[in-house]
Amino acid sequence: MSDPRIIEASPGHGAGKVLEIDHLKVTFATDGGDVHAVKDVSLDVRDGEVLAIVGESGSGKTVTAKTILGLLPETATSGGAVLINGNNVISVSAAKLRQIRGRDVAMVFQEPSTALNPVFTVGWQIAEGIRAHSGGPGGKRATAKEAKARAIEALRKVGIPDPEHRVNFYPHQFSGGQKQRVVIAAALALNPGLIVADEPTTALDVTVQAEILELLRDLRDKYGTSIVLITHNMGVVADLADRVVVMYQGDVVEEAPARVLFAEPKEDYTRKLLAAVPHLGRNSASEGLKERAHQHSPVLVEASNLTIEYPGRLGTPAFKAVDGVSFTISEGEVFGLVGESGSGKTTIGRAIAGLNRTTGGSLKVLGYEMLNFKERTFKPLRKDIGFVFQDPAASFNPQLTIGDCVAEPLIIHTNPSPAQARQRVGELFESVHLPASYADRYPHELSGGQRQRASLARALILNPRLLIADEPTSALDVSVQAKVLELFKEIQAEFGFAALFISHDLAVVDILSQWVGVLYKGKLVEQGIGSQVMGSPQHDYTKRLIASLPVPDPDEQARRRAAHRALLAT
Amino acid sequence: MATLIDAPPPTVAAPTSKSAGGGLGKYILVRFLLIFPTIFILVTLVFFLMRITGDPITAAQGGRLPQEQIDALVHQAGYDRPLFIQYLEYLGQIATGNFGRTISDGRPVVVMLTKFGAATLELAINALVVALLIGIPLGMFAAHKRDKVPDALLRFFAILCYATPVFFAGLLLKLTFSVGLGWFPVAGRASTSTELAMARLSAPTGIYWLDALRSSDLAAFGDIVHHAVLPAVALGLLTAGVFLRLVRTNVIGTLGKDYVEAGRSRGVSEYRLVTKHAYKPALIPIITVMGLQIALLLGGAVLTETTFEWKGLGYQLAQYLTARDFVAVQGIVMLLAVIVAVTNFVVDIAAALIDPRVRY
Amino acid sequence: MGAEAFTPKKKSLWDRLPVLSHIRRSVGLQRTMLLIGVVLSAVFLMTALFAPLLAPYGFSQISDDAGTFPAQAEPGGKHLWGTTVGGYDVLSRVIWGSQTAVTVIVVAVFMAIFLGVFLGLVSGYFGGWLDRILVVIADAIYAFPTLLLAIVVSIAINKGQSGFWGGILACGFAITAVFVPQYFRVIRAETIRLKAEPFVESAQVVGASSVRIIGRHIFANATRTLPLIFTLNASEAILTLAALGFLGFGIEPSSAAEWGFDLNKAMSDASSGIWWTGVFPGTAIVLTVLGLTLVGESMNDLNDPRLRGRKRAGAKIKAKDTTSQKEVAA
Amino acid sequence: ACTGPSGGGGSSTTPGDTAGSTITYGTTDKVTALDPAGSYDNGSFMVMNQIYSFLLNSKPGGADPVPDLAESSTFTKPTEFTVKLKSDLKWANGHVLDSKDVKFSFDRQLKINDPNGPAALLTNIESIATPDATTVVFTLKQANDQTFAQILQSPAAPIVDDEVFPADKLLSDEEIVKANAFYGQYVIDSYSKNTLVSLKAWPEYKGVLGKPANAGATIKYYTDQTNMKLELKGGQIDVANRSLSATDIDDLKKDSNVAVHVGPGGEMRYIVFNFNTMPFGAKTPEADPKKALAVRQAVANIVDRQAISDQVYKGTYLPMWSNVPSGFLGANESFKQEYGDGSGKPSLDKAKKVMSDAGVTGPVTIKLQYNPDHYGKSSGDEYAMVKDQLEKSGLFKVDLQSTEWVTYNAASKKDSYPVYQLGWFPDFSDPDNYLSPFFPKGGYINNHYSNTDVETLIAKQLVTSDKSEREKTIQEVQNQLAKDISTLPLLQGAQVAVSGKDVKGVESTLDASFKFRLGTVSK
Ligand SMILES: Nc1ncnc2c1ncn2[C@@H]1O[C@H](COP(=O)(O)OP(=O)(O)OP(=O)(O)O)[C@@H](O)[C@H]1O
Ligand SMILES: Nc1ncnc2c1ncn2[C@@H]1O[C@H](COP(=O)(O)OP(=O)(O)OP(=O)(O)O)[C@@H](O)[C@H]1O
Ligand SMILES: [Mg+2]
Ligand SMILES: [Mg+2]
Ligand code: NI
Repeated sequence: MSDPRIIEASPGHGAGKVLEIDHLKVTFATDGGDVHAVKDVSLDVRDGEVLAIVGESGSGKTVTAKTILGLLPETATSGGAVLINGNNVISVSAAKLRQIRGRDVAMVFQEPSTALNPVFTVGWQIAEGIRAHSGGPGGKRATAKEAKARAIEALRKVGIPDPEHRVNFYPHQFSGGQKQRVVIAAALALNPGLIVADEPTTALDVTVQAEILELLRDLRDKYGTSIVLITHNMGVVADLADRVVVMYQGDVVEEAPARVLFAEPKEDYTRKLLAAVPHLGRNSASEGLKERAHQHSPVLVEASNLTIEYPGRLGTPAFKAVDGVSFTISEGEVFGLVGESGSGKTTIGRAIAGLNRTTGGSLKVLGYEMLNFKERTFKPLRKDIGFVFQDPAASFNPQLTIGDCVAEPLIIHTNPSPAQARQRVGELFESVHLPASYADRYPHELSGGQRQRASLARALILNPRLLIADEPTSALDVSVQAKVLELFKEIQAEFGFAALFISHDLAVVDILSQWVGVLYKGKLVEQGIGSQVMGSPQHDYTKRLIASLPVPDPDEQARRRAAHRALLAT
Repeated sequence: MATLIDAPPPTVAAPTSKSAGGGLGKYILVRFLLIFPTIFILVTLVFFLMRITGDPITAAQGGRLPQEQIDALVHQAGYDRPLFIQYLEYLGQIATGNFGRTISDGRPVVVMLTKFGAATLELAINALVVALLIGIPLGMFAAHKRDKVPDALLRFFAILCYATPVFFAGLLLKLTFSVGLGWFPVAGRASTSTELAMARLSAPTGIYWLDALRSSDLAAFGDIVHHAVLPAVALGLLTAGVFLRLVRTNVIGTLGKDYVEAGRSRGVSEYRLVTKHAYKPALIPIITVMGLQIALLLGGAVLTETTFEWKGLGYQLAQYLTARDFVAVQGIVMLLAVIVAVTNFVVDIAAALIDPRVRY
Repeated sequence: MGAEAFTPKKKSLWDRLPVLSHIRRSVGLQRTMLLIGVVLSAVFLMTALFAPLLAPYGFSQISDDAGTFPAQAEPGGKHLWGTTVGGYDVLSRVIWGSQTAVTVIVVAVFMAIFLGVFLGLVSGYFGGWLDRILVVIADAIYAFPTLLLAIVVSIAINKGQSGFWGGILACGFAITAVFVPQYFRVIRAETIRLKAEPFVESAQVVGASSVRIIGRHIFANATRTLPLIFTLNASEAILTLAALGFLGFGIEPSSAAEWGFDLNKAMSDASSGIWWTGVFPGTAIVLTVLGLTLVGESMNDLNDPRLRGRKRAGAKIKAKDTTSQKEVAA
Repeated sequence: ACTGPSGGGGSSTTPGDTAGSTITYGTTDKVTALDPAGSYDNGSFMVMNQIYSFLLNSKPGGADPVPDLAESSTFTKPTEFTVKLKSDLKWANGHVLDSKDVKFSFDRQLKINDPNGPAALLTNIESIATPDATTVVFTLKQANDQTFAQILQSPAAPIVDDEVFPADKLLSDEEIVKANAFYGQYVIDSYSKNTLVSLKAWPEYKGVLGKPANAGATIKYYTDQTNMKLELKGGQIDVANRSLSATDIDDLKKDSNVAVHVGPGGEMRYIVFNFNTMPFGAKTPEADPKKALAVRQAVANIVDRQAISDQVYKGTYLPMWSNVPSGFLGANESFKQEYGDGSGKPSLDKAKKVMSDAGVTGPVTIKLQYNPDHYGKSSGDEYAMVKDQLEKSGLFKVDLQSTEWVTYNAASKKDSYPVYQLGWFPDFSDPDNYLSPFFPKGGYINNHYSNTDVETLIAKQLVTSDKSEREKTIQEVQNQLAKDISTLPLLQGAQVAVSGKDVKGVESTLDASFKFRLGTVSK
């Protein structure tokens, strides 16, 4: 296996360039006029190099990536040049473009589950790419058999066990990480010199992400494949990239070798971006705590041996999403709940808010036993509970103004006069740093960050004692996330509510919560003071989780990777 | 008819890979059991609707007999008893498999159903073939040429197919191709001699072309096909328009999916993307909605059957309705309900089976 | 502080009107189709509205001061589109027929919307046994051949007389019976989808009552597709009405002018070389349905990001992706 | 035209032919049942006339009953009608046909009394005796029934095989065909109900109709008139009868390849006045018999039958001037003399006069009902014209409504309709069939008309054996009815059959018996 020295070694990897983008410009025609998605991008990718493109949402990363394969929709017009092995993708004929695709450059998509056709076997899908090219011996089209053999070969390369057998599987028979491997295998099938990977790990859990990153690194090392890695995760960049291009609103703002960029960013924008990235172990809310804060305050939520099941469909056994979980949340405390996708975080949050039924154990919320939940008896307590949803866009009724939405809890519980309501909404808008005039706007007229602020305002309008926030920032860009997190912290200090803060991002949880619980497959495997859990995890799973999390610092990440390998080896 | 509105998903969602083994079997069972309430509801509905509207005796003899005599006959037949009692009696009969005889023309209901059912089935199959042959390729082509002139023309054609009432289309076809050009016969399922030959067969299926093939009577087969063309086209076009749109919409939908983009990124040709990569996943919703079209087809059959002298269920139903022959009407409704329910059942299962996610 | 008024500054009415906003959003061929549809539908509506002014004669008029109209007169002269076997003026009947069609559409579709939306909201939101029963019933009716159902219902209702309103109501109810399950299904599906939307859940968390949630949050959102369904069903209503008339279960010529009925009467004319009695009402049906369907379909396509013309807004891409993923998962 | 290899069914021959060609007959009527006890309609009776025989039957060309299976028949006592059968008759299946079959056939009709059956026609039979194998004695309830001979050739009277038919329930068509229980010009060769029936001539037939002029016949059933017309034009069928639309017939008249034959018809269309609920009727708030009569008379004066016949029916229905259609014994033109200008044209002046004489002022509103589906598709047009004629007079405002048959029927008998349309198709060819069912109390129309004079006269003519005296009585009834206007006769149908040019003999069967006998047709 290779060692973590690659980052230094990479720039010298080879002189040849597999890709050159020269003053690329892409414009989309839309109802609202032209959108200049990419304004002026020039970059090149050398043999065997991993080039990362970073930037916030909408900065033009995906458009750039699609341009490389000539996959832009017909509404796009592009200028400049994209040269692959001497062919300008922008101007070549459709037939030629088809030859280039797959053979010279291949693509790995963000969401492996949608990038694979659910009704064809993975072998067939890989073979389609092979058979589309006169890739067989002597320039002939490969026969079905040859194509399949090569598909098996490709599957083997990406580490799918038992590829001869699995080649006939359908996508749904693979796990998420395996699916992404299959997608990569399909990209590798014709040994292209360049792979464009657009957010290849964003849809995956951190532990799986670590594996895929490892695989990509291997490919580069073993086969010398160049990779364009598009991501907004600075940790991933630190982990894998040799060189980094930072994009902002369709322009390249900075380009530098990875280490250089992290160590001494030149541009303001880059600096801001880096500063916004949460970094595990820095900025911890529980910094220096020795024992649980607020232990002596009254307990607001008490779960003991809590079990929550989802009824099975058509007589299949019920699915236990939460399995014997016990914890407490005291007044004023921020309880951070982390865990991978599907571990049951949301289920717990919703149960506390009375949106899900509990099926076993006990869950007391503000003294109310949720096991025999009745909407009518629980309703008076609702004014003491606030809820912030993950997707701020979806949590507002598109037909109502933000002001109406925010005022709704107030109207339901206190029946105020319109003037009182307006007054109160105004106050809250001030607390969440929103201009009061925004109350008249409709949800879609606000940005994502603003919407989440409004969502926070709605949750707080009745001065609740308990706030449940389910991944309130995961839909937001890092820079926006940073601001919202800061706001949350500030408001929590001001209002002093207890909070259940749910996130899959350890670093984010650590920033906000003094007490952290780690959920794994419905079980609370570990809980403790944030910094202690993060710093010296006890449970194996927690250890793995923390080791898999790439930190936005190439040097540190290289060290962690080594440690991670060691951990996995044991 | 909901022909142009995309059907919401079936009531019982198809099992996904997440449910444990045996889910498919259970799914099929539950889906199958759902057939019964459907039939029960329709039969009940029709029973009461029919019975509040009059009795077959008044329908037949009203123009002839004084009211007292009619009342006596009605009483004798027991049609003046409380409806609910008659309903229970009817259910009892059905449960024992006794469907009785039609009131207005004295045929055993089962015989009537098999005879006319076969005719309607033949018409529906013919029309379905036409609809599939026209709808699917053109739908794919339209999706491929999306927003270009051929697409617009095809969509226009599809809507026109749908907008033209079957009977109007039938009339135009008949006037053009049989009265005007003389290419096709005016009406009927076969010419007299073939009809006679069919009537003489010992164990006919009632589906003429099948019977002709079975008795290897090629002349008759030719004659039957010749007669089948216009009705099949008239009824088929209606559905073809719906199919065209359905295929187009769904293929466009899947063409926008990442996996098609992924295929494209590997250099797969556009033609193959449309006909394979996008088409097969689109097939699942297409098939589901096509199943619902069987109802449209049967409804259209009523109109086509009259226009083309095709003696099938639809036409008979209209006749029996006028005669208030509720025994016959209920028999037909029940058969239609069974056909529709079974088709939808088969279609749902087929759709579930095409989806590899439910295989184990 | 936040003392500004809450008066919602909605988008101007002009921007929100269903069809108009669609025209503005459409491009190229899609716009052409939509415009053709709008023009045809407008002609249809205008004809219905101004029938008394446009029609040279009454719908059941067979004579004027100059005497009885000739039977089956060829187009031209006093009778631009000729006369029928009963001496009716074809042009007048076609014009008056639009009025009948509009009335039936309005009666049928509104009754269906009212019932279907109500049942759909309740059934979808509360679920449980009521929901299951309603779904099975609706599915049964939905699957049954529309026309046959319409016939049975029209016979059941037509009991009394078939004057203008009698006939219209019979047809209207028959069509309603057919449409209710459709609206029910659409609204129910939409309600179930919306019920899981965070904004509805956020209302639940806040303690809003069911009535408030249904009324304030779900209703307006669930019924957004109604204009679309309306146009599509309107065309279906016309076809069903025509088919009923064609089979002789419709409205008599002395009560109202009805295209399907006239077409039925024209069947034997057509084979006798008398083309005008059938072609005009038939074409009226085709064009009207064509127009309404074009409008409905175009609206459908414009509402559906997958089907929208190539010109789409970039900002919506994210939202689009999440919805399509939801579809996959469903 | 059908160009298929086996097209042109008209000329194809069925197996087992003896001589001559077969003919194809098209109709839109339907068969309810081949069992005489289970059907009472034109479609079924048409087939029965080919395959069954009667004691008495009429020869093509007239309606007078002559012996068919009988050798002779006569009133042996006023209440005793004795029929002597021909001897050595055998059914097509070989069973003996004798007096037992005859008694069986009538007893069975009465016993089964099927809702679809014609048993109501046999109410005058008290009992039947069979002294020997060739003698049948009918004992009647009412003496000297002048219609009884007619009844013996009516739909209630086909003789059936007592060894095949059950005595107390109906036999299905398939079983009848299988049992070959026929005695007629034809036997059924292949039977596909209401689709295609193929008949072949039966050489053993000894009835009054004689040997058919063809070797066999095919009856083709249509659901749509236009298709029948097109196939007739295309030569797929030789004769089309019952029913072609007026437009079709008009068009066919212009076609030189076909011939349109018209014969007398007994079908009638009339307007009923409900004496209780019509304007000024007995149960209305402004009840006044005089005014009510004036309204009826005004209507009678205004209605222009000829215009309706010409415009709507193109001559396929003719004006009807009395309650007994022309062509029947004693039929006169009482309404023509009494109303209008005397020559059949309407008279507005007379209408205005009767109204003002009776003191009726201002337009009277009439609720006029018709049925759109039972009496042919043209009823709508017919009543649109009636309405138009009445309203143009300025004397009436007409509220025209239509209702589907079953409801219409029930409602009309329950006094729901003040003025409404009805039609009648005779059960047998006798003037009494237009009088007894209608005007005596308790009759079929139940419109609260009652006139004892009329009732006496009707009862009298029924039992008057002297023909000329009966004729006079019938004319008296008609004159009285024209004065009272219980019903207003409008139109009388004609029998229309259309055949290919090379087809002979159609004319001779379009007679007042209203029986279409395929045996007269040949080509
Ligand atoms: N098909 C399109 N039509 C119109 N505008 C588009 C289209 N695709 C992308 N855009 C616009 O182009 C700009 C760049 O989009 P792009 O998808 O490249 O962003 P990104 O950097 O990949 O963002 P993210 O991190 O959210 O994936 C955005 O403003 C987007 O709205
Ligand atoms: N309505 C439901 N019916 C059945 N199973 C469900 C339902 N909702 C969630 N689950 C299952 O319960 C488990 C826990 O889900 P939950 O949403 O709580 O996970 P999570 O930790 O919030 O994951 P994520 O990070 O993806 O949001 C998952 O396996 C999920 O598939
Ligand atoms: Mg992107
Ligand atoms: Mg979650
Ligand atoms: Ni439908």
